[in-house]
Amino acid sequence: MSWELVFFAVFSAAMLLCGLGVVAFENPVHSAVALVGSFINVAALFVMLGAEFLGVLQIIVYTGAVLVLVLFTIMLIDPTKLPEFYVGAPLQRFASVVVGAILLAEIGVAIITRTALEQIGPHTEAMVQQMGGNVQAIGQVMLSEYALAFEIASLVLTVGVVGAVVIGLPNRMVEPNTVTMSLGHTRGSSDMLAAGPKFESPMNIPAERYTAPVGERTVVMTKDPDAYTHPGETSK
Amino acid sequence: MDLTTNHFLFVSAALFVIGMMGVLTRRNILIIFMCVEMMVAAVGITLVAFSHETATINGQVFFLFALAVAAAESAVGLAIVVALSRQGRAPDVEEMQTLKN
Amino acid sequence: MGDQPIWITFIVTFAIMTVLLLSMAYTTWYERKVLARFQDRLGPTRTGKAGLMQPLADAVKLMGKEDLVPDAADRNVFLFAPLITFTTALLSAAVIPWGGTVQIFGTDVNLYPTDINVGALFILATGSIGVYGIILGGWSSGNRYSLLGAIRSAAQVISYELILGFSLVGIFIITGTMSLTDIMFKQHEMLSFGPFEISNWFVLTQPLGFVLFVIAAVAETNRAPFDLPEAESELVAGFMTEYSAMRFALYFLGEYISMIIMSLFAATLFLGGTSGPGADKFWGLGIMWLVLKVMAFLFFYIWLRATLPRFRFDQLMGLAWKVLLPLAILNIVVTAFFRLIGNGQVF
Amino acid sequence: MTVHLENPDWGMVLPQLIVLALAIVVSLLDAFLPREKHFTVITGVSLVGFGAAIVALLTQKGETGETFHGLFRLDGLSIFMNLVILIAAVLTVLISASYVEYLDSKMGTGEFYTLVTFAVLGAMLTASAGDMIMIYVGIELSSVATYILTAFAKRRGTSLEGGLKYFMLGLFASAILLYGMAWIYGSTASTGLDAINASLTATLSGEDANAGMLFGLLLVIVGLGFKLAAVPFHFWTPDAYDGAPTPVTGFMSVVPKAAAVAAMVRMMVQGLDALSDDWTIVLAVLAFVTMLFGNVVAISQRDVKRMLAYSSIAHTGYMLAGLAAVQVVDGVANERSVSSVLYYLISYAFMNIGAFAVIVWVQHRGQGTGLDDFSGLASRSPLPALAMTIFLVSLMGIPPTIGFYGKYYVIVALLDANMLWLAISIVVASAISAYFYLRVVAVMYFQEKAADDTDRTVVPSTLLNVGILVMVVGVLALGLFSGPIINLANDWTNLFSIAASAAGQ
Repeated sequence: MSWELVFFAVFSAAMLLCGLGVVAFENPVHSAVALVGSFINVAALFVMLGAEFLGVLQIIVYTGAVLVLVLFTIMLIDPTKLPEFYVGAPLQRFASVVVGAILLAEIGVAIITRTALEQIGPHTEAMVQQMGGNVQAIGQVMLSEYALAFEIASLVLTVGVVGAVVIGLPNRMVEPNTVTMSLGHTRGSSDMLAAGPKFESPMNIPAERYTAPVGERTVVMTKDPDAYTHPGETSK
Repeated sequence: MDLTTNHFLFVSAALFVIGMMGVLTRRNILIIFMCVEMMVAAVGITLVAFSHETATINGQVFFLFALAVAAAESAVGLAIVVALSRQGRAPDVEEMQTLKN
Repeated sequence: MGDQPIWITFIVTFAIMTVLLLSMAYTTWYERKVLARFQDRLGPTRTGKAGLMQPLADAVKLMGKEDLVPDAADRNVFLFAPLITFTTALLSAAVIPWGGTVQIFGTDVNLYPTDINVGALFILATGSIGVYGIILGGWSSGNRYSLLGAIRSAAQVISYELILGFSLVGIFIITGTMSLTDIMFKQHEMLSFGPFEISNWFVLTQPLGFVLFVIAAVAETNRAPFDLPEAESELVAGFMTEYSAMRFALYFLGEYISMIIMSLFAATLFLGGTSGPGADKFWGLGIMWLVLKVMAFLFFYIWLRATLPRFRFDQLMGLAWKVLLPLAILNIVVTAFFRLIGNGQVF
Repeated sequence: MTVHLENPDWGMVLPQLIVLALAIVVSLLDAFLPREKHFTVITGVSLVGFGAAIVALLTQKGETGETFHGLFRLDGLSIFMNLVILIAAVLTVLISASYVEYLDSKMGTGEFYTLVTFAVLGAMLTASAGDMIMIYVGIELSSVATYILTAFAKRRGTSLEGGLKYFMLGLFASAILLYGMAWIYGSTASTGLDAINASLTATLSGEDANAGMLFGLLLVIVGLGFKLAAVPFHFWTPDAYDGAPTPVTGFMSVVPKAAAVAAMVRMMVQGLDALSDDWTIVLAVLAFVTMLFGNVVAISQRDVKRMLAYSSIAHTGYMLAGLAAVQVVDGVANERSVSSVLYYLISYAFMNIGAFAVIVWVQHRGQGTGLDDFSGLASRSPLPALAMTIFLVSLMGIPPTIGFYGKYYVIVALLDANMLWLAISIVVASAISAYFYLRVVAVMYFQEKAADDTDRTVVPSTLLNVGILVMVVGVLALGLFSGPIINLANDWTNLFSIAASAAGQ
């Protein structure tokens, strides 16, 4: 038994246990932490396979960016609104385990019975070393053979940014929940601030779902009430 | 016993199936999202293992693209979750039934 | 650079760890002393000569205190979080070279724990795991101030890690490698301008990259003037509010050790690492130069803390995305352009 | 170490470049133009841009070739698919302009068109892909943009909800697709479709395919099945279609679906040709289940938009049936099969976007999308009712509309391939579908609306009217001239298979 096998066993066991943790933990934060552990072990497996660039990127991109965003979202959402742990009906839970086991068995059969290709490609370990290492080899292939796909991946990222801004930003047209009126201002009596939907819904959806909720009005008086001039009235 | 590609393929298949079971059983959208990311990572192990076996670097490049795409998608998905939570709704699959007839 | 028996690597690693942990303790002393001079005080004087035993006294005090866990806390995560920051900060020292391969008692010894192909990215990666210590610590405390500090920190570290990574791309373009050892030895070469010869330090060819790196490094370690996650005046120490005793010390020391690592990183990448007069002849001199450079950086860190007021959060994010990121991209484009001229592919 | 890039043939990618330029111009206009000019300028620029792309595409007619190291292919399939996608894009712009500007809480016009353009670009690139990585990246570009478009009316909870469901299942599908592609890559050591084909032909040569290969094939079918909304991978479809803004529903029922069909054709016919005995049977079963399920469930729907969502599932089934008719005998594929799918797609673009356009028109009059909102439409406004009738009749597949010819060619291709049972089930499924399509027609013509519930707001909808007119003409005229179109499709698929076999050798 070689040292490699021992390392492999340790990393993959940790990875799978953490993966099970992601599925099993009640608390989404705990799941996220388990996922971090799983991804670090995935990165270790990448390094074992001679893909150290991907290993590091896996950590930087997934654990450093994507999962931090997930944690961010979990923290921004009111935790009391997060659902209780509940895995469907027991039947569904059981069925999913059975389906998973069957699928795993199928993949296992596929793995055992598959035949590895005999001819070998250009990027053997010696060749990669000669190119300067894993990073250089990936760079050469990615920016020559896959240049077009590289550009399109950048477009996907652009679309992602546009989408996150379009959907994630709070809607500027929504009225604030509390409208502060001043009695000394004509706006106080204007129908601009009337409650309720501002336009009629073109769909058969209840209006209260269609427009954002309009909060109660708070009347803030900075001076003695008698000191205000009401529109259309002479001052008292 | 030596370490072969099949070892890595088995492990990645197991991780893939665990992620899939998570998607099928959990209700919290964020956890489902994390499980899908786990499936993508499992695919990464498969790709890199094949890349190692066939001595072509294309598999690693493939996973690099998958990584970029997954990052972009996660931004979109989390933005939708945030927008939903802003409407005072929990990210719960079972609760998403206003659309059912 | 060659293979060596694993026990030598163990010894080297152990030595580096010891040096790091000791220097981490003494950085606290250094900061107090320097800060005191800035404020026209003396700093610690009672414990030992010139207060040299102060770190020891602090350690005894912190270890003797009660380790409090708040009721509202998520206990496991709360206990676990400080370890993440501390270990990841230590881990990133693994790729930093303290010299090349030298002869000690007739044996070849590599003066670095490991030389991986993606060393520079490795440090960024460990830094990005280190964030979890802060986020999880803040979240698990069950305290609003801590959570705010954690969220601020997440936003800050993600933004500035981008700048940190981008500021290094210029060096990668020039050297064509990401291995820290290779980058360091590239800087041992001499540039000659007529009669003058100067070391090819990348601070000379990448001045903009260096400035961006320093700013991002300060922000990445949550130091003043970017110490918003732990702002005492607004967030009562942010994510560390609920921590006490040794766990508090772990956060505290994690911050200092990442300062040291960032200084080492900056010295290796931009200031020639161990290069300096006489360094090629005797390796001990090289290590001395490196230590001097790190000391200068640490002094700069403390100087910043003593002089600059804290940023506002929107200013911090605006600085990262609206000023530093475009500058970093400009730096990359210009460097790539010069590289192409050097290759004769433009004209 | 220097890498010298081969200069690509920019002429081949001209239509895609025009669409990319359009996306950039639209997003810049959105940022720098005063808000009140957005509607006219951006709509105009989009129409001109897509028109220019169509013109550039038509100049490429008959050319073949590949560039970008084989990542991009120009052949009959790519030209026809790109044409369908661009036509669908133009129709979408026509029907969505006024909706985006005035309805559904006034969405941002510039962002909307930027995303539509990017989705179109992704679909076009998928149709021209010559490599699995290109298929993946292109299909994701089109999907990500469509997720956002689905959730675009973010003040409406249903829109976000539909978007989230679409997003989650899309993500799940791409993970499965990716796993399948990984297995195919592992069995052939290549990501290029031609290289995969060559490697497969070499390794198989009479033997059975190995298990890894078949597993990859199955996973790819499942992943693309999700994107295509084939049963049993369809559960996102009704909610996403129902929640999305109506013009987006029309768009996403055609463009991402066209991209998925293109990916299917590329992967199956071009790459995994040698395994066609295995995948045709899977596709045939999928097609059968899909069309029956879609039509049967559509019967119980009381909402026209949702009904059309289920009917679009059924139409996916017809397309899959066309694809299942590819039977490779002695290395020669049944060429009518792919061309029948292409013809079906173009007919589907006209009639389905048309039906959604009429729903948009009704929404412009302040009505909803329920069956009740359509009652008495014929007496109030006879022309839209007539248009809706034409579209529904076409969806049903009654001559002389374009929909009839679409189904006709699929059935002919199936009969060629000796798949009589599937051909019969198409006829049966169409007969079932007549019930719910005709119910809408009956409601429009023979029911009266309650007096107090009259049309409320009237929003200007000139472009929409033009769009509906164009589609009515298209549905009728293209049906009458179906012979030339199917010949064109045949020619182009011949070109495609010639190019494929030339590259394969």
